[in-house]
Amino acid sequence: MKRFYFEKEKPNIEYFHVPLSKRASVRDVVSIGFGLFVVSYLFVFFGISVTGTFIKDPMEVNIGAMFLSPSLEHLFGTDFLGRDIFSRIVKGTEAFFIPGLISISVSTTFGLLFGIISGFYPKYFAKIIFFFLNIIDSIPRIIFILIIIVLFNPSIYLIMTFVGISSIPKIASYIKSKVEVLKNQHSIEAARALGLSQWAIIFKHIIWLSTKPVLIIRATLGMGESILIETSLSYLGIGVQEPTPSWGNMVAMGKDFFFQGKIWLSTIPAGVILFTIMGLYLLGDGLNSIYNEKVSR
Amino acid sequence: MRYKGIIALLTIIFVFTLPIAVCAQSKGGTLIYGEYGAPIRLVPILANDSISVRLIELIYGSLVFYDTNGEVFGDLAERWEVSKDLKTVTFYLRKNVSWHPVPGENHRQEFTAADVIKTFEIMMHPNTVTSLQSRYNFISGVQKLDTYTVVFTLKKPVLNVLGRFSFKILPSFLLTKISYLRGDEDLLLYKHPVGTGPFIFISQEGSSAEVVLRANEQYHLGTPYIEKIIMRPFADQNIITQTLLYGGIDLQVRVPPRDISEIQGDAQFELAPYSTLSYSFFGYNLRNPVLAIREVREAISYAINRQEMLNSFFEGRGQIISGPFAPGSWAYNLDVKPLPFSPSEANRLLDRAGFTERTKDGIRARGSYKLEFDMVVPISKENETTKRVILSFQNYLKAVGIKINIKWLEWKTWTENVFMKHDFDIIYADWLFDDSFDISSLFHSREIGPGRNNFGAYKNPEVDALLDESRATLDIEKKRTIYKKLHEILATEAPYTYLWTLTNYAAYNRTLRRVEIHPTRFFTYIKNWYILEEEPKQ
Amino acid sequence: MMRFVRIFFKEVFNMALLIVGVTALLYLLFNLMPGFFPGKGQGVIEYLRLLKKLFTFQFGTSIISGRDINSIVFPAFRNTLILTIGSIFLSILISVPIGIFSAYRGFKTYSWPLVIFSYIMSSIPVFYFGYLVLYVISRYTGFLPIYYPQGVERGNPVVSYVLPILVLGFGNESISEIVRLIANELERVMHTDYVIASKAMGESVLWSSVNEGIMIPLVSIVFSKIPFIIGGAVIVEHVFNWPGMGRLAFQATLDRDLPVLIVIAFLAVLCVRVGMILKEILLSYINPIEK
Amino acid sequence: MSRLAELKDLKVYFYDQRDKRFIRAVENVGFAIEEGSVLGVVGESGCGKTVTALATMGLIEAEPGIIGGRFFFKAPQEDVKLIEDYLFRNTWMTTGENSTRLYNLFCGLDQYVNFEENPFTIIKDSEKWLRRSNRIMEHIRGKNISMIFQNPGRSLNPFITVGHQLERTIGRFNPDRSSHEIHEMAAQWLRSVRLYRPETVMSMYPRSLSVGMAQRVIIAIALCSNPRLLIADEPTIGLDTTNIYKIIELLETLRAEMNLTLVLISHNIRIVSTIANDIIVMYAGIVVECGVRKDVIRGRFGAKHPYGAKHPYTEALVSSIPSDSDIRKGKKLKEIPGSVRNNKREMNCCPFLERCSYAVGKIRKLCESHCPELVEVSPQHFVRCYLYYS
Repeated sequence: MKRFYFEKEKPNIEYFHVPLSKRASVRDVVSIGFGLFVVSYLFVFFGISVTGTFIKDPMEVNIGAMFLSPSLEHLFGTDFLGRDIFSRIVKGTEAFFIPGLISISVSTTFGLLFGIISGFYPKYFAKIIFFFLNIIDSIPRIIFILIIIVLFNPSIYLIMTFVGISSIPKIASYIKSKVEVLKNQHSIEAARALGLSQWAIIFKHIIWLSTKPVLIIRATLGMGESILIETSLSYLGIGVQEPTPSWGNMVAMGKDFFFQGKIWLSTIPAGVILFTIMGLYLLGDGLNSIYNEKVSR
Repeated sequence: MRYKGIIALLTIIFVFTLPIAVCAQSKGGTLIYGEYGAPIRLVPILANDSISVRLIELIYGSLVFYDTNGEVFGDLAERWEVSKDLKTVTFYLRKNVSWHPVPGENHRQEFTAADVIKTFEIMMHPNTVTSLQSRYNFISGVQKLDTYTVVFTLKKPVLNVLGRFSFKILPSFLLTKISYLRGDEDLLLYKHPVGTGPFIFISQEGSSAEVVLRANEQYHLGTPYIEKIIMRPFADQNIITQTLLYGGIDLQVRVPPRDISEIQGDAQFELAPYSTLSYSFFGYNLRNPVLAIREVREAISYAINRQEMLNSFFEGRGQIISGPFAPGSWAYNLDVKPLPFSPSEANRLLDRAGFTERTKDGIRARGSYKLEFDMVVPISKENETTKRVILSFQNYLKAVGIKINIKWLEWKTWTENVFMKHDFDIIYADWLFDDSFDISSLFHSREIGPGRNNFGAYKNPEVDALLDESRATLDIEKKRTIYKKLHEILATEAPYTYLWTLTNYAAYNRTLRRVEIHPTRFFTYIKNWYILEEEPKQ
Repeated sequence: MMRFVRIFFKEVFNMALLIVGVTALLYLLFNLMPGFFPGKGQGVIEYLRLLKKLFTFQFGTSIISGRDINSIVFPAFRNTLILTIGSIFLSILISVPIGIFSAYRGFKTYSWPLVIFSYIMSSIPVFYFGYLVLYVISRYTGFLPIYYPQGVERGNPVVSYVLPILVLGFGNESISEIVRLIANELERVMHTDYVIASKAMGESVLWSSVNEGIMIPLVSIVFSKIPFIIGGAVIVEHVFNWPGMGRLAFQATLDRDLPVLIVIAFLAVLCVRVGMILKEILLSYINPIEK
Repeated sequence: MSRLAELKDLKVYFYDQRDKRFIRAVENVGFAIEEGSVLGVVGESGCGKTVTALATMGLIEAEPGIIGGRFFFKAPQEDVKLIEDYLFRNTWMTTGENSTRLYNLFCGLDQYVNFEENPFTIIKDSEKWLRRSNRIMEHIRGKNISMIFQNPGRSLNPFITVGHQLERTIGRFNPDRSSHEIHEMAAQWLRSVRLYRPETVMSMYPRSLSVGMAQRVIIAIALCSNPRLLIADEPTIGLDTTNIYKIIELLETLRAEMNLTLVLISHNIRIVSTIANDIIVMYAGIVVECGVRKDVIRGRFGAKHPYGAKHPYTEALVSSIPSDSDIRKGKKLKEIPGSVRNNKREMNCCPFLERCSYAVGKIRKLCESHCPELVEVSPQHFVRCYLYYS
């Protein structure tokens, strides 16, 4: 005897509003908020340093007041020549802000350009483009920059353009692989079937489809990378030179007094760098997760 | 375990009472010493960087050598005679001296006069790439009397000529088919230096060239106590000091000024000051019309506070100088006082020179000439003190109304700009002297031109005359008065702003005993250093 | 089998072409360099002679120090290789578990701090991290883990080998990149049909999604990081006094020692190309779809 | 025959991120399966039949997923010991003659959802319950219940060969066998699903398999752990007609051989009716009709209702697929006007209202007022429509 059981009483369920422990969105909100906070204080610092208000003169040396610990008068204390570290940090943003943007734009635009061309026409262009890119790629980056510095004795702007150039191969190969995958996707074939011209397809679909994540990640990563590269160059003595302050050469300046216990000299700029790059990473992460939505469960 | 807390006073007493060697000198032990940077080339004629010179001192021998207070000792030469007319010098060489073993052969070659002659010929050959030729151009030639005597004939008589014969001797049997050295020949000597010195070269393996030497048991002046020496190159000066403090190395050749107080505070290490005959200065390019005015240069010297810089950057370990000579040497004129720090005097001088108008950002000007100079400085990884000096210099002069733009150039570009193209206004550098204090190459008018040392194009006939006279005279007193006169003139003329002479400090582990450091060649007395194994650890 | 041989020769030809390109670029740049140095201003003939020497593998002697190059460069190459491979391996060991954990847990309570840790590690300047580690270790253990050459009996060589690898492994930015890439990729793969199907068959999700989710992104990113790691090694080599190729190249450029620099570039190209070939082989092995 | 599994009153809701409200996927679905019998689940696509299958297997990961219902399953003794600590006390129910126990695999759900308040709230994060049920299901999935998915081509791991995947599954369930034996068993299984060149098939990659062969391989993989219950979700989709019947016939023979109970889910009622004992018709997440195959298809002429009780939707379904007799008579195909209603809007009217041809006049007011109940029109035959309210 088979019997089917059914629930007799049934709540009259009209309409549901149910609190839900939001998972993914909390993480995105936090990271984008933190990232935007970081970007905002970068702009504030950049504004202050360009207009030159609010802060003491970062270049002003007074030998009497060397190695002061942080006090009200010198927010972050003074460095090995008695200059105020806080104002130097504010002025230091100028050293990597625009160069950072330059390096990002150079690496992204050319990376995109080469990536798409070699992705779409692998036979003709890919070999030639990637031949030159491999040349740039195989010389260690710091040696490549050192040679440039020796040749032209350049300003930080030119150095950062070459940093951008040296990271083109990475983006180009990434875009190339993406384009190859996207190329034979149904949507692109359908577009081609509709008679859209090749360039229209490239610009509208490919760039938009493959670019959103790359642009976002590239922008935030690139900015962080340019700060770190500048720090390494300053450690080797070939980065931004002394009178003009930059975060990199302040950390490098602190290294000589590191083992004598005065670690805060290089810890404060390194901390600021850490804070900024963390913000940029999280910003990139959050935006990235919003743009290409999560896989619907 | 290293205890930091021991009072500095105790160590100071310890340093000055040179410990009498209580326990017997024990043979053996390894000395590891650290250098900042790597030796370029272990061949005496071609190498002139200080790291290579120190290693060459260990490997090669020379005819004679002079010690700290100018007295001459015989190394490869047993006896020597200087002819009455000071024209010829004969050396009687030691008999039983043998070269180091050449890799592959086990018997050791004999040291003969042929080696001395071959070395001299190569050194003086026109297309040998070396900077030593200018120091030995007073010798006209050399002959071999027999296998163990050598005669040098001089062009003109020279005061205390013996001190000059301290150049190193190369093995002739390895240079048979070579008549001059350019540096790119494929020579066994480059790969495995062979000399007659107290230590034999074993290996220079590795990219950063750790050099390993072992004691030469058949060394003619007595076998050294230390059994093995290892030179470890470093790429970061802070790391050298830390490695010394933690026992990684036993000797640090030159301690950066900022670490001296830390080493002094530690009982396990000793600081040995050795003042190399060198001094630091700001050099001016007199081709620039503004800098050609004497008052401007003098004003600059008044405007900077040298004592404050010395105290705060080098912890006062040095001496302010007033002329182009090292204070320790006999040529230094003590009654010429260094210019005091008085910005008001500097301003007065500048006003007298006519630079009264002020541009809007505070720079003094007179008509079209502005007191704005380019300072050219070489980039290097370890230039913390240079940065501090330059930036405070820039700051001092800004107070007086002189603007300094600092241009940073990579090392080779800097040398080319300064010595070849003369495209600079002010430079910050220092000169290193050997015993002869011959400053003619710095200030003599014939030394102006690309590649010469008188980069500032300083021309003063009176100084030229005095310099030529000083080279010609023979007796020491006459030379001393001439140098004193030179000192006065150059102090007032001020082609340079003379800063100071720094006392270099070497730091070594307490287990190293009877350490005596030669001011310029460092390891001359290496053979009587010894390592005390049973030093009880505090 | 024939296919592999053909691929091999194509790769060797590519590498040769690349080496000519790199050496030509370096040679050109060197001649433009200011400052007087022995190898300056020579014409094309000298360059061809240099190439012949390069391809016949006798590297001749360095202009500056006269010592033959392979006694300088090969020990340095060995040291840099140890450092590079060690640090790549370490950064994989750290970032892959974090990536898997965060994808699997879906950025919930546990995985969030780990991801933050990986971001922090990638945003600290390398040499500052090295100095900090040295300062802390030497202050609290009374022992400085600096590279000790073989001949020296001082100090404990093992630790002084491990620490630079640790610093470079943590320091370079590849950690945050790998974590991010694996997290996204794994997230996508875990919801594909075949993974849910295999989950229904009782197979663990991780086991079935390991091929596409973890191996492909890992292999593709790691082998493209080799040039950056060789570059990053320059800093760690300076801080830990590690006689590596990066430091040698830096010094050679300053001393204008062209032959040494060209041999180093030659080895760097070798590493990069071998890395790429390995990548191709591994990818074709993991991902049969391309075949 | 004893009862194998029973699903009672399953509620599955999904949370829509965009407009921040819940979508009802499945509401109060229940069925019972006898050992060895075949249950057919029929319904248009998007009516929740796949969700029900996934729910029983615990494969739903979306928020909040399963929020109601109990799923009793006769797990073998050795598995029960494994999942003992996760099961709550009074979670089993005894049925039938030899009072075998069926364990509720959705146990502990009431701790997470309380139905009293209206609208009911989820007390704790359902993630924890999901993880616990996952641990329970891990022992059940594959070993006792296994599932075949719709698209055979994409259900096989494209990165490893078919043979490797099969051997991996076999190896997991009988770890003590040597690899050679496993290989042998795999070949034997492939032969049992009528793939007569097992060696070549095993070396091929899923991409190079045809749809029919892929489906057979999936069946082999699903059955190689000889489960007690096989859920086949649209096994015949994408196949051409000859293949469809071959697959159905294969499933039938395998069921007979291995005394397997089968849940066949499909949108084509004709296919289901060929082998199913009982049939359930679902529409918009609700069971509109269930009963024995004969009743549902032809509707027995019961006492009360002259022309046989059948839900309008089932009637439409049956008439829209021509049986061979209709073809002979040349009857015109009838199609159902409109499309499945969107679940998002109110749910208190009969879901089939717009498309129902009988909802005219007086009855329409009833239909619009609220959703009808399941009424037992004849023994073992329930219909959810006001036509048959007495």
